[in-house]
Amino acid sequence: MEGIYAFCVGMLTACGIFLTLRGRTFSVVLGLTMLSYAVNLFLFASGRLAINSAVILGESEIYADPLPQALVLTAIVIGFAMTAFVVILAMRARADLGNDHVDGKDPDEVAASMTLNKKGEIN
Amino acid sequence: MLDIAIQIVGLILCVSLILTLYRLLVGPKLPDRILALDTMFIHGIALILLYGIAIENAIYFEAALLIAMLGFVSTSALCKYLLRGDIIE
Amino acid sequence: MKQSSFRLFPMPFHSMLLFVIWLLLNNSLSAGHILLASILAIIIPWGVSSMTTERPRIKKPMLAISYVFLVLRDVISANFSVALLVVGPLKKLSPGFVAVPLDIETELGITLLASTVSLTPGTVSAEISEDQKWLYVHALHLENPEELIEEVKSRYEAPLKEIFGC
Amino acid sequence: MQHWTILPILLPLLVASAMLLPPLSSRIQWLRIASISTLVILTILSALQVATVITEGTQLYILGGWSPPFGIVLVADKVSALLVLLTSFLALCCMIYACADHDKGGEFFHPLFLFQIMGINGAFLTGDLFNLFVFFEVLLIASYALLVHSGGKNKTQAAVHYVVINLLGSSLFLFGLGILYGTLGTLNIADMAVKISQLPESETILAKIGALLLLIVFGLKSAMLPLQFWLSRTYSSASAPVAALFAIMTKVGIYSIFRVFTVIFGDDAGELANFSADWLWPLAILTISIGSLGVLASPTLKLLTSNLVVVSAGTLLVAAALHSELAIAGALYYIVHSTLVTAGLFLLADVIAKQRGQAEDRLVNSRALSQPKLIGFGFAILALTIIGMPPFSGFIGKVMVLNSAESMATRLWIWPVILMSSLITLVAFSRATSKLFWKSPNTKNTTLEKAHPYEVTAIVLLILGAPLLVLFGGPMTEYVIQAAADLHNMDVSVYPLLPEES
Amino acid sequence: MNTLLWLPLLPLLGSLVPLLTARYHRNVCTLFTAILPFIALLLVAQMTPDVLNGENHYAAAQWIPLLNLNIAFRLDGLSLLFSILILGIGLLVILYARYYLSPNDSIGKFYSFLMLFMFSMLGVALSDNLLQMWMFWELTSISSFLLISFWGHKSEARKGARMALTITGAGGLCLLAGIIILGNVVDSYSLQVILESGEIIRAHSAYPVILVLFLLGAFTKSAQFPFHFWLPHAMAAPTPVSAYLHSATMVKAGIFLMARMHPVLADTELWFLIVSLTGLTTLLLGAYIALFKHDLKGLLAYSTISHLGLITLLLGLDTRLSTVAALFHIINHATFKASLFMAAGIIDHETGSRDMRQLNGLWKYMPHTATLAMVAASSMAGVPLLNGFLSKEMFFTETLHQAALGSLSWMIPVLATVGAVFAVAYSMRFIHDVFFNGEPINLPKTPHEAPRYMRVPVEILVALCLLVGIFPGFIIGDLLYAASLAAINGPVPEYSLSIWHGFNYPLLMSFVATAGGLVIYYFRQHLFAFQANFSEPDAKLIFDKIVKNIIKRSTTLFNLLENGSLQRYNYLLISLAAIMMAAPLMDLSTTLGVRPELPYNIVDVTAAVLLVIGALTTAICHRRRMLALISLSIVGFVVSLAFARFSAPDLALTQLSVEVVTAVLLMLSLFFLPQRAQKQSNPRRLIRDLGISAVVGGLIGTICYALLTRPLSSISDFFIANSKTGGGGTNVVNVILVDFRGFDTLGEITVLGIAALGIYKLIARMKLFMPSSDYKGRPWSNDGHPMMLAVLSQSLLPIALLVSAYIFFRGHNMPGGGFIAGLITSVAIIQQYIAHGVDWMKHRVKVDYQILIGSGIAIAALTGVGSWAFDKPFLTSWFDYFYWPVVGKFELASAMIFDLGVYLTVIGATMLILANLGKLTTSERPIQKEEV
Amino acid sequence: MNFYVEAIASAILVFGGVFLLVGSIGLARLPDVYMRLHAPTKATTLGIAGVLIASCIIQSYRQESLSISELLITLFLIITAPIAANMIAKAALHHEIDPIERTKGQELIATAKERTSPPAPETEAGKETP
Ligand code: NA
Ligand code: NA
Repeated sequence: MEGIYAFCVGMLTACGIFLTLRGRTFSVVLGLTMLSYAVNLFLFASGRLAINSAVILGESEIYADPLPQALVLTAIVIGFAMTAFVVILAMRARADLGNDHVDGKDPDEVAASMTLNKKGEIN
Repeated sequence: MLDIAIQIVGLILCVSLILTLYRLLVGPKLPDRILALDTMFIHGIALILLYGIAIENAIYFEAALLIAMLGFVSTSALCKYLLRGDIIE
Repeated sequence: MKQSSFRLFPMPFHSMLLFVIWLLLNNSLSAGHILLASILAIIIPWGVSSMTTERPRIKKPMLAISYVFLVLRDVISANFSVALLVVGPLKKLSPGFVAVPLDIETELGITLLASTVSLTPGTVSAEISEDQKWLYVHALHLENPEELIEEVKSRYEAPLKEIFGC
Repeated sequence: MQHWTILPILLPLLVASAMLLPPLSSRIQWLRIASISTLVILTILSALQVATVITEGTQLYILGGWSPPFGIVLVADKVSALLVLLTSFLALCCMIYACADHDKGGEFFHPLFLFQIMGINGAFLTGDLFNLFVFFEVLLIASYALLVHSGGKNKTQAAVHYVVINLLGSSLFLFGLGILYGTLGTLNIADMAVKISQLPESETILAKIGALLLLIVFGLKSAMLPLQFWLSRTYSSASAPVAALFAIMTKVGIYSIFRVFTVIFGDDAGELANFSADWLWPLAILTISIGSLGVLASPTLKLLTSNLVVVSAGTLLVAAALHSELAIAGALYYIVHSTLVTAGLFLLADVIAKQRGQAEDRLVNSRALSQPKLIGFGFAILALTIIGMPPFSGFIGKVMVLNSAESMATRLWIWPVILMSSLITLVAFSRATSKLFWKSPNTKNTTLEKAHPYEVTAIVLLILGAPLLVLFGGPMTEYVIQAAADLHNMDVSVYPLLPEES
Repeated sequence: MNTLLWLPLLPLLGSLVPLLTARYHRNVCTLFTAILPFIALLLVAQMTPDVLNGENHYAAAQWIPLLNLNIAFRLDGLSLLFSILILGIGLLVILYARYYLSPNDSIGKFYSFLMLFMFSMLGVALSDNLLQMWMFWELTSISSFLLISFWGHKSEARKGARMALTITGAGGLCLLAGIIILGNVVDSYSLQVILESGEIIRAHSAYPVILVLFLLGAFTKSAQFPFHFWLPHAMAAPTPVSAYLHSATMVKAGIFLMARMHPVLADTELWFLIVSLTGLTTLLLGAYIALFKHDLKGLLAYSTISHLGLITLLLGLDTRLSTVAALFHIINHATFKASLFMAAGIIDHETGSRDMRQLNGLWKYMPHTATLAMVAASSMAGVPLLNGFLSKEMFFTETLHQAALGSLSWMIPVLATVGAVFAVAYSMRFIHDVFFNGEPINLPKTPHEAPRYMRVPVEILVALCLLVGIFPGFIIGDLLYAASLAAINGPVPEYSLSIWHGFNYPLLMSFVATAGGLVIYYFRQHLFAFQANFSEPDAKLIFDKIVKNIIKRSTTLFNLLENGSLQRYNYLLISLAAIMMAAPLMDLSTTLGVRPELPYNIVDVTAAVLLVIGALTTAICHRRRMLALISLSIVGFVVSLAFARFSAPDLALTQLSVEVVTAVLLMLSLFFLPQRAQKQSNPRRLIRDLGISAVVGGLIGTICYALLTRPLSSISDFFIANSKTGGGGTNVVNVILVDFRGFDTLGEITVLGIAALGIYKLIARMKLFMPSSDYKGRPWSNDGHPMMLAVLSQSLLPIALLVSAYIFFRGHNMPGGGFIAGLITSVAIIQQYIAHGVDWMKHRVKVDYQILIGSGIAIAALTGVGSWAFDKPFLTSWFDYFYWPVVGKFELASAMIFDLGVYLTVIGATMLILANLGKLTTSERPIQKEEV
Repeated sequence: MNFYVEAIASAILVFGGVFLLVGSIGLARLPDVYMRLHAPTKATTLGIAGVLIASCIIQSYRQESLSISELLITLFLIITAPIAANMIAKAALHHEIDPIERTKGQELIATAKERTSPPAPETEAGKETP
C-alpha cells in the first residue's frame, strides 16, 4: 500500500510541477492545485498510513496519528484561500494586461514586436 | 457471505469506475465527460458506503452524503458553464 | 411581494421535512434531538424564506403518497428493462426524441413531471420550452411516439395535476 | 503583563477584524485613527517587551495552557522581541505615510495592513514550526493583497509572479514540514532541537532533506539566490508604504533561518550540526553579487532600493552561513538598520517620484524637485547609511559582519564581495545623486506638490534610526550579542521551553 | 569634558553656524563661521607646549565595546602638526572664500561643508582608535565630495566629485579591511596599543595583507600612481576648496596615515619597495605632466601629485631621517601650495581665465599678487631662503643615503634630480607664463588687483614660507621634532635645520635641478611639440566610460539573468529544490524502512489508477481547459476518498467541500480566460520541464516512501489521551483544531478572510472582456436560469443548511466542524447563485459578507481572549456537561463559539469572493464585448 | 450476524452492485450522449439505492438500533439525478451534439435547443387543451 501511495504522491507532484512550469496562468493554477493535493497527501503521510483507525475516540481500536490530519486540514484551508486568490489574480492579470501569459506578454506578440524593433533600433 | 458480497461489489465498482474513466477520457464531447464525472461521484458514494460496511463503521456516512450534495452542485455548475459560460451571472 | 405578516412556518412542508431529516441524520429520537430538530425546522425556513418563491400547496396528500409509490415501482421495473436494453445488442435500439405537450402549469409541477419522466422507463427529460408548454423527452427505445406521449400524460401528468389541484 | 507576549499578534488582529465591522469600516478618518493608535500602542508595548526580556529573560506564552511540546507556544526572547519592536515601529512609520491619502487607493487598506503586521509579528514570536507556516501564510496573503493596492498593470504583473512563486514556496514548506514531522514526530522548535540529536542515521538524512527544503522556503522569502528574482519587481511596483513595510519581509526569512538553523540544526544537532553552512556560503555570496549587479543596473530609485534589499539579504545570509554568535549579532544589528533605511528609501523614492513629474523616480535628467534641500538631506543620510559609510548605522552592521569572519579563508570569500558591494552601492548612489539632485535644470518648480507633512514625518522617523543606532551603538551591540548568545545557547534557548521531565 | 574632545567637536558644531547665519550679510556669516575653528586653534595653542615637551594629550570614552570602537583622541606631535595645518589653513581659506565665492553661491552651504570637512580631517588626525579614524577618513571622502561638487550644475564638477569619491571610497574600503585584520591581530584598535605592537604585527603572517590594504587606502587618498588621476579632476571645485583639500588636508590624509602607521608597518623590505617606488613614480609622473598643463590649477594639481610622490618616497626610504624630511616637506608643501592655489584663484577670479596661454603679463595688472605668487612658486621650485628649498635639500640628502634598491640605489638620487628639474621648469612656467611673457590674450575680464582681504591669507602663507625658509629652527624646529618623535616612535636622529650645509651633493643636485629646469623651460616649445604627439588621455572621460560600460554590461547581464520570465524563476526554484533533495538522498542507503507495509486490494489499485490517469490527463490536456478541469476534479475526488480510506474522515469531508468551491472558482475564471490555449512551448522547454518534473516527482515519491516505511514516535499520544478529558471532544482532530492548536486555526481563518478581502480588492476595479460565445464561437444558450435547476435548488437550500448545522454541531465529537459546515452553507448559497443568478439573489440576500468575515474572526479571537477573565492564557478552552430535564445531558464548550467564528468566516470569505465576482460580470454583461 | 439478515443484505448489496455495473456499462457502451444519459440516471441511481439500503440494514443490525440515515442520500440522489440529467441533456443540445443517425424525431433537436415549440406537424391534433 505504501508503495502505491508514494507513487501517487510522486505522480501528483510531477504533474503539478509540470503544470506550474507552463506559461499560461490557468495551467499554472491547475498545477498549483495539483501540487497542493500532493503536498496534502505528503503531509498526511508524515503520520504514516492507517486503515480503519479514525481518530474518533471509541470508534476504533487503534488510532491513526491525528496531528498530521489537523495540519493537513489547516493546509487545505490555506491552500484553498491561496488558490482562490491566484485564480482571481489570473483574471485580473488578463483584464489588466490583455493576455493570460504569466509574464503578461504574449510571446507571439513579443516576437512580432521584436522583429519590428530590430529594424528601427538605433541603440 | 457478506464478505463475499462486499468483495463482489468491490470488484464491480472497480470495473464500473474504469468504465466511467474510459468514458471520461474518450468523451467525445464535454457533456459525455460531465456525465462520466457525475457517475463517478455516485460510484464514490457506493465505494464509501461499501467501505463503511466492510470496516463495520459508519463514520464515513457524512462523506457519502457530502458527495451526493456537492457532486450535484459540481455537475450543475459544469453544465451551466457549458450553457452560459458564466456560472454565476 | 409576499409576507408582510410574520409566519411561524413560512414553508410548512420544508419544516416538516427538516424535522424528519434531522432525526434521520442523527438516527435518534431522543428528546434533545426532537427539541433541536424543532428549533432548526423553524429557524432555517425563516432564514431562507426570502430566497424562495411562492409554491403551490399539496392539495391531496394521500394521492401524493400513492404517486410516490407508483414512481418507485416504475423506477424499479424501468430499470430492469433498461438494464436489458443496455446490456443487450445495441443495434436493436431505436432511440428518438419526442415533444410532450404540457398541461400542468406550475414550475414545481413541471419539474416533478420532468423528473419522474427521467427516472422512469427509458426516457430522459431533455428540455422544456421557454413558454413551459412542451417537454422534450429522449427515449432510449422509441417504438411509438404517440404512445409514449400518452403514457406520460396519463400516467404521470394527470395525477400530478390533481395533487396540486390545477 | 501576563499576556503581553501575545498582544503584538492579537491587537492588530482584533483591530483589523473590527475594521471590517460597521462603526469603524465606514469612515477613513476613523480607520486612520484606529490604525495609528494601534500601532503606537504596539510600538510602546513591544518596547516594554524588549525591556522585560532584558530584565527577566525569555518570555513564554503557552497558548491554551497546553504546555510544549504539545501545544503552541510563543517565545519572546531577545531576538524576537527586538524584531517585533522593529516591525511595530516600521509599521507605524509606513502607516503614517499611508495616511497621506495613500490608503485611499483601494479597499481594505487598513485592515490588510494590520493583518500583515499580525502575520509578521506572529512569525517572529512563534515557537512552533507549523504555526510559523501559518503565520507565513498570513503575512503572505496580506502582502499579496497589499501588493495590488491602488492597482495598475505593473502591480498586477508583479503580483502574478510573486504569488505563484510564493505558492510554490509554500508547497515546499509543507513538504519540508512533513518530512521533519515524519522523522522527529514533533513540531515545537525547541523540542525538535532536542529530538534531532537523538535521531538514527537513516532518519538524519531525511531530516536533512526536510531542513533543506525549509532553507529554500526561507531563502525564497529572504531573497536568496537564485530565488531573489521576484523581489526587485515586486517591491518596486508596490505602493510606497507597502514597499516600505515589505522591507521587513525578507527579514522574516532570515529570522527563520536563524531560528531553525541555529536552534534546531545548530551546534548541538549531532550529525546535522550546522550543515546548512555548506549550502549557504555560495548562495549568500552569489546573492550579494547579483544584488550588486542589480544595484548597478537599476534604472529607477525604487528598483535600486529593491536591489539593495537583495544585497542586504545576501549580507545577512553570509552571517547565517558564518553562524557564529558574533555573526548573528552583527546580522541582528544589520537587520534593524537595513530595514529602517530601505523603508526610508522606498518612501523617499515615492516622494521624489511625485515631485519629478513624468520622470518619476527614474535616474534620468528631469525637472527639479520642489523641495530639493529637505529631500536631498534625507537622501544623503539614507544613502550614506545604506552604503555603509560612517557616521551612520550602516558601517557598524557591516563591520560587525566583516569582523565575524574569523579565518583568513572565509575572509577571502566574504570581504571582497561585501566590500565590492559597498563600493558598487557608492557608485550607484553617487550617480543617482547627480541625476536626481544636480542634473536638473535650476528652474525651481514651486507649482508641484510638496510632500505631505505625514510623509515627511514618516521619513524623518525612519531616518532617525540611522544616527540613533550609532549613537546608542554600545547598548545596541550589547543587546544583539546577548540575543545571539541566547540563540546559540541550548540551555537558554531550548531547555526552558520544554517541560522539565523530558 | 576633556579639552581635546572639543577640538573636533568645535568644527562639527561650526558646521551648523553658517547655516544659521547664512541669512545675514556674508561678512557676518564668515565671522561667525570663523569663531569656532579659531577657538579650536587657540585650544591647540594652549596644548602645544605640553606636546612639545613630550606630554601627549589623550581623551577617551567608551562607545561600542563589542567592536573595540571607542571614542578616543590623542594629541601627539604628529596630530599637533596636522591640527595646526588643518585649523590654520582652514581659517585662511574661510577668509579667502568670503571674497572668492560669488553672490550666487550659497556661502552658508559652502562654509557648512567646509566645516564638516575640517571636522572630519581633524578627526583623522586626532583619532586614537583606528576604527574611529576610519570613520573620519570616510567622512573626509564624503565631505570632500560635497565640496568638490559644490557647483553641481557643472558637469565636470559632478564627474570630478564622483570620481574622487569612487577612488577614495574604494581605498577607504580597503583600509577598513586592513584595519579590521590589524585589529584582530592585536585585538585592539587603539593606536596606543598598536603603536606598541609593531614587532608583532610585522612578524604576523597577515602583515603583507595589512600593509597592502593600508597602502591602498593611503595611496588612493594621496593620489599616488596609479590612483592619481582623480585629483586633477577634483580641481573643478571652487579654488578655496582646492587650496584647502589639495595642499594641507585631504590628500595629506594618506600621507598622514603612512606617517601614523610608520612605526608599525614600516621597516620592512616590502614597505620600502612598495612605498618608495610608488612615491618615485608619482613624483616623476606628476612633475613631468605638470609642465604641460595649460590650466593654472591643472599645473598645480600635477605638481601636488608630484610633491605627494616626493613625500611618499621619503616615507618609503629606509632611514629615520627621511621621515623627518617627509614631515618637514608636508609643512612646506602645505604653505606654498595653499598660497599658490589661492593666488591662482585670485587670478582666475580677476581675469576670468586660468589658461596660461591667455594669461600673460599680469605683473602689470596685479603686481602684489604676482609677487606673492612668485615667492610661493620659487619655494615650490626649491629656491634658497624659502622653505621649499630646505626640505628639498633634506630630500636630496636622504636619496643619497639609502639602499632600498640594492645596487640600483643610485637611480633614486638621479631620478629625484630629474623630478626636481621638472619642478623648477613648471614653477618657472607658472611665474613666467602668467606674469610676464607679453600681453594677456582675450581675457574675459580686465585684470586688476584682488580685494585687500582676499590677499591677506596669501600674504600670511607666503610670509610663513619666507620665515620658515630663513629661520627654520626657530619657527618650526620644535614642532617638527615633536612630529618626528610621534612618526618614528623612537629616538629621533640628529638633523640640522640650518640653511647652509656647505657645498655637498644635495646642493649640487639643487643646482643641477635649477639649471636643468631653466633649460627645459627655455626649450619648452620643443617639448610641447613633442608631447603633442601623445594625445593626453582624459581620465575623467575614461573613468566615465568605464563606469558607463560597467553599468551597461551589468544591465545587460542583469536583464539576461532576470528576464522577467516566471517560468524561469519557477524552474530555478524547483531545480534548487531538486538538488537539495537529491544530494542528501544519495547518502541514504535504502529507502525501505522497517515498518511493515499495509496490504492493498483491487479497489486501492483502481483508485490509484484513477488518480494517476486524472493527473496525467490534466497535465497533458492542460490546453483543453475544461477537460483539464474535469480531470482535476477526479484527482481531488480520489484524494478525498484516500483520506477516507486512511482513517481521516474530517479530511475527506473538508477536501470534498473545498473541491467544489475550487471547481466553481476555476470555472468562473475560465469564463474570462481563453478557454483554450494555443500550443506554445518549444520542444526543448517541454523536455526540460518534463525532466525536472519527473525528477522532483520521483524524489518526493521516494522520500514519501522512505517516511512511510519507517516507524514514527510522535507527540500525538498526548492528544489522544487528553482529547476527551482536556478538550471535551471525542473527535481528536477537531479538538486539535479548536483547542490544542486552535491558534493555527485562528491564523488559518485569518488567511481565508484576508484572501477574500484581497480578492475583493482585485475584483473592485477589474475590467474584463466578456466573451459572447464559447471557444468554438457558439453563442451562449438563451436559458440563463434553467427552470428545473432553479426549482430544485430552492428546495435543497434548507436541507443543505440543516446538513451544515448537523455537521457543525457534531464536529467536536464526530467528523465535521465549523469549517466544513461553513463550506456546505456556502456551497448551498452558491448553488442558489448558479440556479438563480446574482440579480435574483441580490434582492433576497442582504448580508454584508465583509461583516461576516470581521465578526467571524473577532468571535474566534475574542473566545480566546475570554479565557483571560479566568486568568488563563489565550485560547484556553472551557467545557462542561449539563443536565436539563427534557433534553437530557449535553455539553457546552467554548470551542463551539470558536468554531462558530470559523463557520462565519468561511461563509463570509467564500461568499464575498463568489458573490462579488458574480455581481461584477452581471453589471457588465449587457456590453457583450467581443474578445480581442 | 443473523443469517437471514446477512443474506438479505448481501443480496441487496449485490443487486445494487449489478445495477451500478449496468449503469457504467451503458455509459461506456451506448453510442451517443443522449442514450448514455439513460444509464447513469436510472441504473446507477437504483444501484446506489441498493447499496444504501444494504448499508441501512447492516448498520442498523450492527448498532442494534434503526440506522436509516442512508435513506437521506437515496432521497437526495433520486431528487437530483433527473435534474443533473436534464442539465447534461441541455448542454448536449446546446452544443448541437448529433445523436446517432437512426434516432427518431431529430427535427426536434433544433427547437429543443432554442426552447421553442416543436415544428408544426407534431403540434397538430389539437393536443393543447385550452
Ligand atoms: Na455575473
Ligand atoms: Na458571473
